[in-house]
Amino acid sequence: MIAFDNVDFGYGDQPILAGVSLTLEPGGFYFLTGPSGAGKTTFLNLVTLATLPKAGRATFFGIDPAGEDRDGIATLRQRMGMVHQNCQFLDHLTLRENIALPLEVSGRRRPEHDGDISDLLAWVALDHRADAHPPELSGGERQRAALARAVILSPEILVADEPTGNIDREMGEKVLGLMVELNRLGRTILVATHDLDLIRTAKRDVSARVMRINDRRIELAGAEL
Amino acid sequence: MIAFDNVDFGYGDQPILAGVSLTLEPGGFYFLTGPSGAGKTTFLNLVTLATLPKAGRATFFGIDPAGEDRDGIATLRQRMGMVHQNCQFLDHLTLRENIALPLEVSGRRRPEHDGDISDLLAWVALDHRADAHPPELSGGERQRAALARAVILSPEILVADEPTGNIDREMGEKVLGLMVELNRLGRTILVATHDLDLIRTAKRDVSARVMRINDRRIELAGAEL
Amino acid sequence: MKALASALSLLRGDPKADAVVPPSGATGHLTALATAALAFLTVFALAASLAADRAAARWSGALQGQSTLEVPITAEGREAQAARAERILSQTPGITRAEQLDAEQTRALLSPWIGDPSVLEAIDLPLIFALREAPDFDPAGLTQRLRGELPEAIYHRHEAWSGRIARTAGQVQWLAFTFVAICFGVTAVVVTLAARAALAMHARVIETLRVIGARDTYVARAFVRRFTLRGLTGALIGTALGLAVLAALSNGPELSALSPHGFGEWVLFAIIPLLSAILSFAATRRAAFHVLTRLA
Amino acid sequence: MKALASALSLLRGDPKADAVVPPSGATGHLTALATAALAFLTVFALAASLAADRAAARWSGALQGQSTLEVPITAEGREAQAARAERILSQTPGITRAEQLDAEQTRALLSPWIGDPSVLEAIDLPLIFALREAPDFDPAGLTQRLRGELPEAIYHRHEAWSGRIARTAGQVQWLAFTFVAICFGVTAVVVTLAARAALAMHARVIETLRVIGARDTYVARAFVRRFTLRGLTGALIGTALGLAVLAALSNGPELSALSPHGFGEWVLFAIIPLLSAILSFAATRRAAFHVLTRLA
Ligand SMILES: Nc1ncnc2c1ncn2[C@@H]1O[C@H](COP(=O)(O)OP(=O)(O)OP(=O)(O)O)[C@@H](O)[C@H]1O
Ligand SMILES: Nc1ncnc2c1ncn2[C@@H]1O[C@H](COP(=O)(O)OP(=O)(O)OP(=O)(O)O)[C@@H](O)[C@H]1O
Ligand SMILES: [Mg+2]
Ligand SMILES: [Mg+2]
Repeated sequence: MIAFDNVDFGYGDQPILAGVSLTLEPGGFYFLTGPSGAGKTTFLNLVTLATLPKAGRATFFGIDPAGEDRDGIATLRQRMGMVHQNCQFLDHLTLRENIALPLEVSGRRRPEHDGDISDLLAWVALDHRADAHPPELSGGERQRAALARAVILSPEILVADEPTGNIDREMGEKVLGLMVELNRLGRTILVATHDLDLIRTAKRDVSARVMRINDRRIELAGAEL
Repeated sequence: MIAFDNVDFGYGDQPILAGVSLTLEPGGFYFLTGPSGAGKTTFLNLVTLATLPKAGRATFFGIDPAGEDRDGIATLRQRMGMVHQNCQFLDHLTLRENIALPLEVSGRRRPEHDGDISDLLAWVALDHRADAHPPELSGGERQRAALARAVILSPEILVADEPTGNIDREMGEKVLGLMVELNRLGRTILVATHDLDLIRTAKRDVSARVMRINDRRIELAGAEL
Repeated sequence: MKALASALSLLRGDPKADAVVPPSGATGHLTALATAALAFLTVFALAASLAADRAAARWSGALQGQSTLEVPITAEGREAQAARAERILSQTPGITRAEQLDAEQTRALLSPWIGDPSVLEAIDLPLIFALREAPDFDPAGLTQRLRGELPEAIYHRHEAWSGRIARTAGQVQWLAFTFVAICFGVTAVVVTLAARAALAMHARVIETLRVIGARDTYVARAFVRRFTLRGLTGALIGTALGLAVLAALSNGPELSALSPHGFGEWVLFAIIPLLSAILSFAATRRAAFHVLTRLA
Repeated sequence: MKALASALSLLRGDPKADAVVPPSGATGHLTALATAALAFLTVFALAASLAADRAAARWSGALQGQSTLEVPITAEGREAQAARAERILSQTPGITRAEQLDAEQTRALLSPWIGDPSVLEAIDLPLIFALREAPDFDPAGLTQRLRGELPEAIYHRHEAWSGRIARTAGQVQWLAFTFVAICFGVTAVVVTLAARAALAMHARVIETLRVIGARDTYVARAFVRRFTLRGLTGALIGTALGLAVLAALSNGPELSALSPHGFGEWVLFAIIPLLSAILSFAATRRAAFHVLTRLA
C-alpha cells in the first residue's frame, strides 16, 4: 500500500533517516518507536506526504508522488488520516464542523453524514463537547478530536503521532481500542509512540509489528516487547 | 507562597473548579492528576495568573493580583516558570536565544549569563541543538527546551503541564530528575500529569504530595499511589 | 482563457468554502474604507485628467492657425472701416478665410472679459474678424500693413497664449494621470497588505486545510473571493461618492469644468471599481499562492 | 506630558527588544512604498491647496472694488480723449481713485491677451485708467454717462469675473484640503493594516512574550518603533520626491503657480512626514495594545 525503497531523508545536510526500505501492507498494524529526536515524526511526515524523500523511491497506493502536481498530492492525502503530535483545528468552527471538514474539503459532504459525525463524536467520548470551539478543549480532548477527524473519510491508512501523549492510561487504552477496531475493519494503522506499555497492551489484541528507529535506520523490533 | 481560598472557576457558565482552598508551600513538590478534561490545565492557568478566579481569593507571594495592573502581573509572572502542554517559542530566534528570552524580557540579561545558558542546555541534553530554530525541534526536544526556559530566571515556583507527554520513559525520568534537583534547591514544583508511573518514581526521591481533581474539587490523594 | 476560467471559478461563490476563512472583522472594514478613499481620489484625478485633456484639445487644436482682428469703431464709421479691413485681409497672402462676426457673436466673444452685460449694450461694438491662416502665413507683414492703412485695428494672434494654455493643460493632464496610476498602485498595495494580514492571521487554517487534503484552489478561493468583493465594494462606494461630488460641482459655475462631458466620459469612471476589483483579485491570489506553495 | 514621555520611550531604540519581533520582509517594504506614494500625492494636494489659497486671496482681496476704463484712440486724439475721460471720472461719485497707466504698464496689461509683442509696438496703445471704487459706487450711472460723453470707452468691471475666479479658487482649495485629509487618512489605514498584519503574523510571539513575563510596553515598543520609522521613512521619501517634482515644475512657466512661495510654505511640507510618523505611531500603538489587552 505504501512502499519505501532505499529512502534517505534529512534536514539541510543533517541526515535523519537513511536507507529506509519497507512496505506498509493493507490491514497491517504498525508501531514506530525510538528515543526523542530519533526521527519518528519525520518518518510519519514522509508517509503522509508532508515531506518528500531526498533520495530513494516511495510509492503511495501504487502512485509515485514525483509524477503528481500539488492537487494530485492533495488527492492522495484524502486517502490517509493523520493525527498529529500537535493537533491543529480551525478555531472559528465548532468541533462538529471541524470533524466534518475533510468531507467539505474533498467535496463529499452530504446531509446524511450528520448521523455519522454524531456517532464519531460519541466514539471518542466527545459528544457533550460537539458545539465547543477547539480552543475550549483540553489537551486530551484535542487528541481525541483529531482522531475523529482523521477517520471521517474512511482512510485506507491511519497515521497517529503520539496519540496518547496527553491522555491518561484509561483513555489511552480506549483510544487504542478504537484503532484496533479500525484495523479489524481492514484499515492500515501506523502509530508512533514512546509508550511501550501501549504497545504491549495492543499486542494482546492484534498482531502488531513494531519498528524501531536506531541510528537512522528503521529496524523491526524482536519479541522482547 | 501561593494560596487559594475558596476559589471557583469556570468557562462561561460551565463550572470547572469549585471551592478550591489550598496552599502551595515554599519547597513543596506537588503533583496534580485527574482524567482528561478534569481541569488540570485550568488550575495551572490560575496558578500562573493566565486566568483569574471567578470567586474566592488567591494570593501570590503574598500579593493579591486584583490590586495589580498588567505590569504588576507581568512582574509576578517573572517569579514563576511555566512549561506548557503546548510549548510556544519565537520561531525566528535560535534555541539559545529563546532560552535567554526571559532574561531579556525582565531586563536582567548580562554577558556572564552565557555560561549559565550553555549549562542549562546541557542539563536538558540539548547542547547540540543550541543554534537550531524551534520549528526544527522534535516534540520531546521542545518540551525539554521549555523546561530550560522556565528555570532560567531561577523562579520561586516551577509549574509544568504534562512535561513528559511527548518523551520516552528514560528521558521522562531524566526530566523528573531535573525537577527533583530544583526542588532540593528549595524551589516549589507543581506538575500536572496523568502518568502515575512518573508519580511513583518521584515518590522514591522526594516527599511529593499528590492532588487529584475529582468532580470539580481538588483533593489530596491518599497513600494508594 | 484558462486564467479567465480559473478567475471565474475562484469568484464563483461557495458558502461552505467561504466559511472556512474566519470572519476578518475590522481588517475587512479598513480595507474597504481605504479602497473607497482611494477610489474617491482617483475619481478626481481622472476627472482632472479628462478636463485637462479637453482644455488642451480646445486650446491647441482649435486655435491652431487662428487669429482675430479687432477694429474699434472710430469717427470714420463702421461701414467704411469694415470695407477697408476686408480689402486689406483679402489682399494679404496666407489668410485663407476672414469672417466678420455679427453682433451676437461679438458680444459672446467679449463678454467673458467684460462681465457686466449692460456695458456691452452701451458701447459701440468693435468690428471683429475671425481669421484662418495658412501654415506659411507671415504675421509681421500683416502688422506692417495694418499700421499704415488701419492703425486703430488690434491684431490678436491666439497661438502664443493658446499654446501656453495647451501646454499647461497637457502637463496637468500628465500629472493627473500619474495620480490615477499612483492611486491604483496604492490600492493594490493596500489590498495586498490586507490579504497578507488575513493570510498571516490564518496561517494555521491554511496549513490545517492542506494537511487534511484540501486543494490549493479550495483554500485560495475563499480569500480571493472575499478580498475581490471587498475591493470592488469599496471602490464602488468611493467612485459613487466622487461622482456625486463631481455632479454637484457641475451645477455650480465654478468647477463645472472638472465634471465629465458626455456619456462616454461618465462611463469611463466604471474603470475605477473594475480595475480595483481586478487588482484586488490579482493581489490576493498572488499572496495566497505565495503562502500555499511554501507548504507541502 | 506622560503620553509624550511614553511616546519618546517607545521610540528610543533597544536592539534587543527589536530583535524580538521577527523581520517583516516584503510587508515592510510595501508599507513604506504605500506611505511614500501617499506622501507624494499629499504634496500635490497641499501645493494645490496653497496655490488655490493664494489665487483666492489675489483675486478676491486685490480686485475688490477695482475696475478699468479702456479708451481706444480715435481721430479726436489722445490728449483730448484723456482730458474728457479724466473729467468724467473725477465727477463720478464713488470713484475714489483714477490713475492713468503709462505706456509700459499698458503694454504689460495687454500683452497676455495679445501675445505677439510686435503687435503692441505697432498699434496706438489705448488709454487705460485703473479705477478704485467705493463700496456704494453705482456702475450703471458711469456707464450711462460714458455712453453719452465718451462712447468709444470700454468699461471693464473686474468684480464679476474676479469674484468668480476667487470662488473657484476657494472651492479648489477646499477640495485639495479634503484630498490632503484623505491622504493622511489612507496613510493611517495602511499603517494600521500593516501593523495588524505584523501583529497577526506574530500573535504567538506576543502571547509567548506575555507568558514569560514581558510587560505590555516591552512587547509594543518593537512593533511601534518599527512602523513609526517605516511611516516616517516612506513619507520622507515621498515628500522629497513630490517637492523635487514641484521644484522642477516651478522652473517651467506652465505649472509654476503650483510650487510653494517663500520659505514658510516650503517648510509647511515638513508636516507631511511628521504627521505620517505620528499617525503611524498612533495606529501601531493602538493595534498593539488592542492585541495585548485581549491576552491575560
Ligand atoms: N524542520 C527541521 N529542520 C531541522 N531539523 C529538524 C526539523 N524537524 C526535526 N528536526 C530534527 O530532526 C530530528 C528528528 O526529529 P523528529 O521530530 O522526527 O523526532 P521524533 O522522533 O519525532 O522525536 P520526539 O519523540 O521528541 O517527537 C530531531 O533532532 C529534530 O531536532
Ligand atoms: N477556553 C475554554 N473555554 C471553554 N471551555 C474550556 C476552555 N478551556 C478548557 N475548557 C474545558 O474545560 C475542561 C477542563 O479543561 P482542562 O484543559 O483544564 O483539562 P485538563 O485536565 O488539562 O485535561 P487534559 O488532560 O486533557 O489536558 C474541559 O472540558 C475543556 O473542554
Ligand atoms: Mg515527534
Ligand atoms: Mg491539560
